[in-house]
Amino acid sequence: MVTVFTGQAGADLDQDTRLAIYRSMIEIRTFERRAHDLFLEGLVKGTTHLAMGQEAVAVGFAAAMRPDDLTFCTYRGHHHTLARGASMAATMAELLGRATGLCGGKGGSMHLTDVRHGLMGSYAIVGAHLPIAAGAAWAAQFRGTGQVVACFFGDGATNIGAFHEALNLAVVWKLPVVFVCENNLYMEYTPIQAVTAVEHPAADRASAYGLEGIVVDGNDADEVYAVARLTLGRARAGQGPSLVEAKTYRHGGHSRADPGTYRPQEEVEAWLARDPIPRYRERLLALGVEEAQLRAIEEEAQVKVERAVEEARAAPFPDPGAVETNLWADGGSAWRN
Amino acid sequence: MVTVFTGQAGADLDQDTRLAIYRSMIEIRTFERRAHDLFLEGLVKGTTHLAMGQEAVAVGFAAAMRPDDLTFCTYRGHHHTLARGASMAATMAELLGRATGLCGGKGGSMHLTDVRHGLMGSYAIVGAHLPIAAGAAWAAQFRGTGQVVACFFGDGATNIGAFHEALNLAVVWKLPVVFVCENNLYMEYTPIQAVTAVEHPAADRASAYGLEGIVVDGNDADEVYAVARLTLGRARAGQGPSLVEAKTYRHGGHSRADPGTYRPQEEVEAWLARDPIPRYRERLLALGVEEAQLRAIEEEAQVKVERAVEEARAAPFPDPGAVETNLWADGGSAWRN
Amino acid sequence: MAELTYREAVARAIVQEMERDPTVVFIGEDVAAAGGVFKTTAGLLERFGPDRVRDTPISEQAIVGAVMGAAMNGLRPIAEIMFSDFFAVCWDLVANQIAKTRYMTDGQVSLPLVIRSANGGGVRFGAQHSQSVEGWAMAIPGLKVVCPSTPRDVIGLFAAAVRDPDPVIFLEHKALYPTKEDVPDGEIVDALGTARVVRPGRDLTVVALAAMVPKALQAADRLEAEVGASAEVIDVRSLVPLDTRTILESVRRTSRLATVEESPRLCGWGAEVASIVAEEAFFDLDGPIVRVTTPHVPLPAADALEDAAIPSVDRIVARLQEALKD
Amino acid sequence: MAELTYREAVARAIVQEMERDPTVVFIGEDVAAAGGVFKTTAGLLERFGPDRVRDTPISEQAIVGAVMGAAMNGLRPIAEIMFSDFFAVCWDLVANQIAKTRYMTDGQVSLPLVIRSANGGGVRFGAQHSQSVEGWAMAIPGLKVVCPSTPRDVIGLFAAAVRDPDPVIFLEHKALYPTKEDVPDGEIVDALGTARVVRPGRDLTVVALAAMVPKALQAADRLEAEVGASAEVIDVRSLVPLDTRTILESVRRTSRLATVEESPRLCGWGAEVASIVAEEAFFDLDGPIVRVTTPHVPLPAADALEDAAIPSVDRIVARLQEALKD
Ligand SMILES: Cc1ncc(C[n+]2csc(CCOP(=O)(O)OP(=O)(O)O)c2C)c(N)n1
Ligand SMILES: Cc1ncc(C[n+]2csc(CCOP(=O)(O)OP(=O)(O)O)c2C)c(N)n1
Ligand SMILES: [Mg+2]
Ligand SMILES: [Mg+2]
Repeated sequence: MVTVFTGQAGADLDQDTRLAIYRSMIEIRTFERRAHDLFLEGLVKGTTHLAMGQEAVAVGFAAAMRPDDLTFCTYRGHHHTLARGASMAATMAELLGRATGLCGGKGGSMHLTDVRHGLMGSYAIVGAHLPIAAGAAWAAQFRGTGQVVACFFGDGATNIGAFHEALNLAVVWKLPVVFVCENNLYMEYTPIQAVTAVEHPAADRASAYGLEGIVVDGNDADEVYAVARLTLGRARAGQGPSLVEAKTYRHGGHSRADPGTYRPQEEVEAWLARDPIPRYRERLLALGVEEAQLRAIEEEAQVKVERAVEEARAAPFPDPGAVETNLWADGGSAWRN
Repeated sequence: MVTVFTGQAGADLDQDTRLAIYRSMIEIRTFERRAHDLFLEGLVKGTTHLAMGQEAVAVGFAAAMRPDDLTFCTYRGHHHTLARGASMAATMAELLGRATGLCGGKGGSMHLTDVRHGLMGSYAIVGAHLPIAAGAAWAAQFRGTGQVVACFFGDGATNIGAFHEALNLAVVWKLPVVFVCENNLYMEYTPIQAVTAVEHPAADRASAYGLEGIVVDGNDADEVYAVARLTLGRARAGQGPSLVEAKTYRHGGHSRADPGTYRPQEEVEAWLARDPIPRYRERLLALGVEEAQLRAIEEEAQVKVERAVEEARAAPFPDPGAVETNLWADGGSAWRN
Repeated sequence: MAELTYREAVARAIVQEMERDPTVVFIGEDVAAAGGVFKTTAGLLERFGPDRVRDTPISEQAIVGAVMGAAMNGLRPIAEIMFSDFFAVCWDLVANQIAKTRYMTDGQVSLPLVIRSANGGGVRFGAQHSQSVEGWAMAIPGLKVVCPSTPRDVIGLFAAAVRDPDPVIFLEHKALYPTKEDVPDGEIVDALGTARVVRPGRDLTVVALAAMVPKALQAADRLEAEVGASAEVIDVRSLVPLDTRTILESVRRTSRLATVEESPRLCGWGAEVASIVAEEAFFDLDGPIVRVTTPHVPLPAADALEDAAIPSVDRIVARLQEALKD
Repeated sequence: MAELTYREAVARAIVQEMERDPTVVFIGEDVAAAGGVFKTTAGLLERFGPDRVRDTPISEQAIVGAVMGAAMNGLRPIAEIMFSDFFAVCWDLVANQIAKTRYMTDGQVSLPLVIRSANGGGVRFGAQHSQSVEGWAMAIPGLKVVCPSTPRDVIGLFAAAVRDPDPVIFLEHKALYPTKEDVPDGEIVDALGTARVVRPGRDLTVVALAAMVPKALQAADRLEAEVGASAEVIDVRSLVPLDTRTILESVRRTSRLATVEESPRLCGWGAEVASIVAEEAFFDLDGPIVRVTTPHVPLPAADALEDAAIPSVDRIVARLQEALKD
């Protein structure tokens, strides 16, 4: 049994919050567009996983979180990283493998981390961070910090063992953690439907842990914000974990290498028509926000991203000696005397 | 949603089958009693996990299986091993670490295996054999052998990742496998309730895989036989896997080391009162079987077990050279030339 | 003869074995419809159909468990673990179940299966997608471990792995996928447990594996040019079984040994080779045994850092000269 | 001074650290109400309550993930993995997450945690409950690895592990649990990365770990009695960090090295030690480096077989004589 969540689109949302949400979504989208250009220029090496189309999930949650709340996400984590307030320049620098990157270039696109903003890591092994997020929530509970942990993962992660173990433990220990499945219908190239025993990969599993199955429109930032308020609030009130399935879609391929051709054209178009950003823009206009104000936000985002790109491109490459630093807390990596 | 199974106690059971079931349960019980004495004598080394009280699950299923069907079980596997027809002497010899043991002494009590009787292994890492059983079922499906795989595991195994992965794959591939949880209420010393998010550790998870939640009285061999007939039949007919939760109880501790004192006395007594063997005996008498016939079966079991013990005790210890045999198919263990 | 990439060689090897033996089946994540994330398995689904080539959920324990169970019941399955780092999520099935079952059952259960995976670094994928895990597998009794360095070896050693009655961990090096060589047409079958002398030499034996083989060869050429020392380079190819005969025979001639390993320093395969030589050819040795490895750290993502971590030709040349010390 | 078993030392060590630091918490399977399946944690629940001492489901990934996450958020957690063989079911969390996170985040995330586990064979538990996995952990950059051989070292090294700011894999040898020694009262804190010379000697350096230390000592005495050779025995204690200084200093004096390892042959910790000595002390060596290990097979269950597999004093003595060859 699954509850399709409709929080009558965040009735309690004031306009400043809505504008902040819009600004954040625009900044993320603009950032990722530029990041994509930079791959094509060969400036970003390795791989990267864009979240274009999924911004509303990250921004809706981030808007409802407390500064000291913690976020755990995946290799597809640019949106969460920026939504929680990480420096755009340092994030871009990490993609470009520069010394000024969030992780000094050691992490790369798949491992963006910014502890000062509660970003406890982007994890690149599917499912691994669910039990880790539960552990961070356990520490919050034990220490009485009032923090809540938000843990984001994909639909594909619902079929791996760590998902099962983490959900069960979180419920048994009544931990303040919200598990959020960004169901974008695909794993890498394979549809989640082709390899999953149930229709809703996350929500249909909730009852296996005594949880309510919640499905939310992940392309509506207000809906996401409302479900975030509800579930974060429950967790903070000591009512334990929640499992939320946010239906969304990635506009591009799985990763830089992937044109995404395995997806039916109609499907892609239908979802592009539900792009969370234009949708939100229309809603703001309908709510009486000035076109000019929105355009200003969009131009400011452009400028901010360009500055970040310039700063990142101007940044130095890491010193080769950095290879042997920060394995241990003493700053080094010695394994012998 | 959970269906408590009551197959009106195997209406279709003829008396010969019932007597065979009784004989098998008695033999297993007698065997394990003797095995326990032999530990106390220090003749069985290491550890062992008795199934006293859980015989009906193994025997009820074995009675409904085809000779070429496959069984996968755990370190608590004496009952399944004997129920499928493994040699009692060779089983006892394995416990005693003799050359004539089922595994030449290499496996021990936790790894009883007898491929000729479809016993594909006793697995001592919780949960590991569920995906393996699914794989054996996949081969049966692919080759069209008509075999069905029965995979037995404990309540504690329902909280480990491999359980989740195996169930999902088995359903997605519609594999001919029946997963049977022997819920004896405890893991080693910890009650399953204390660490599980739902009441029925297996049955309440069934819906997460689109399966029906089935609970059966694991202390009633006829009920088990009936559910085995049903689920094995479905699997053989190409209708895919089932998940069965058999409620039962181990009379002793978890393993040889454990007195089982953590269990409330009333609970133990209540379950001893539901001992599957006396219960079945009464049913047979009620169905008109002669007391003398039952006594004969019991005496024959005694004799058979004593012979097996004698044979095992007389058997030679393995040659130390066997340490380096049968790692590879060539019979040896060479890793270099 | 046709020029083939290492990447194309994988598909050709799988086709060769699936054509030959109808009990060979192949499963993994995105391997069927998508042809693999490294495009190593393109065309297999079309050719052999969904019964023999299957996409799986992201469930490595289920994937590896499935091939183990299938191997017990009459198939010769092949599993793909997309990146070798993911062996960690199914290590119990690999190290505790597959590796030990034949032994624990005293030979009752045969497990003719292959698990192939993309191993190694150099492509800026970061610490969780770049590991060299050959040492993890080599340390587990009951696993055979193969690491080809050329397209031709990919085919021949893969065929040998599929035909082997025991479980084989087949590690393709992802940085080698684009490399090419001319490969003869027709069936190619090689033998496990055989190293190859890829460059004869007199003064020093250099033992290398996978992506370190071409680097060791370049280093050997530079060594010859720069200091006039002649290095013999051996491609180990197979860690289990290990061709100690070829290695020992070479060291007895050259009296010196260096290993070139991509994996982090501690307990790498080269340590095992060094310890064998230090016992069995000790009195033939004229100088210290030198190991060139990645420092004992995870692999960083940034190209500037990854290039500084993995043994470079410069670093190999410098270290080989230390092996020439008297 | 009180006589303490290795088993009792574990509980005393945990109590010492939990008394000292209220952020130290402890979780595992059957560790609380039942006091542990090896009875190493008896009394902890009564003493520290259910918030600090917790039973878990059979979910090793959740256990290890939980301590990792807790360590990120202000606690100093201790996890028990009941048998070290079960590291295989949570290896991703240990090897890919815990070990790599500080490095991948360039030092942003600290993971002050300890995972303790019962390691090793000799108690007839068979292939899946008897492994020596110290080499698995040693091969992973980012893990510290400690293997005490005495009750006193259990306490001192455990305290050092809990106080260490980095993740430590603490491997107790299950065959040593019943062993006893007199241990001083009061706080005991030792240092990681320090080996100990447990028997001085002149002719040969013997490096051993955990349950192999007492066997190496017996073998050394017999060697002295039987062939008059004086072996120096070093208890390595800590594999990462590794006290190479103590080992190299000893080998430079004795000119010979043997390792005694319980783990199967390939890529054991002794191979690493041998390769270090074969490079850095090569010109001091007078004879072959000898490794005594379990053959490269899983451990069999039967006592007759297990005793033939694990290095025995007889086998050690015989092999040490090969190390004395000229
Ligand atoms: C354990 C593991 N298996 C496989 C992979 C390779 N992989 C990376 S992303 C991915 C698809 C994940 O799909 P999903 O969870 O839906 O997340 P999405 O990429 O759609 O955001 C896979 C299979 C991995 N990183 N970890
Ligand atoms: C992965 C793993 N974790 C822990 C153990 C140790 N262990 C052995 S049996 C057991 C309890 C299992 O309980 P359950 O599944 O209910 O089976 P039962 O013993 O009751 O038959 C545990 C924790 C193990 N063998 N494997
Ligand atoms: Mg997805
Ligand atoms: Mg149980």
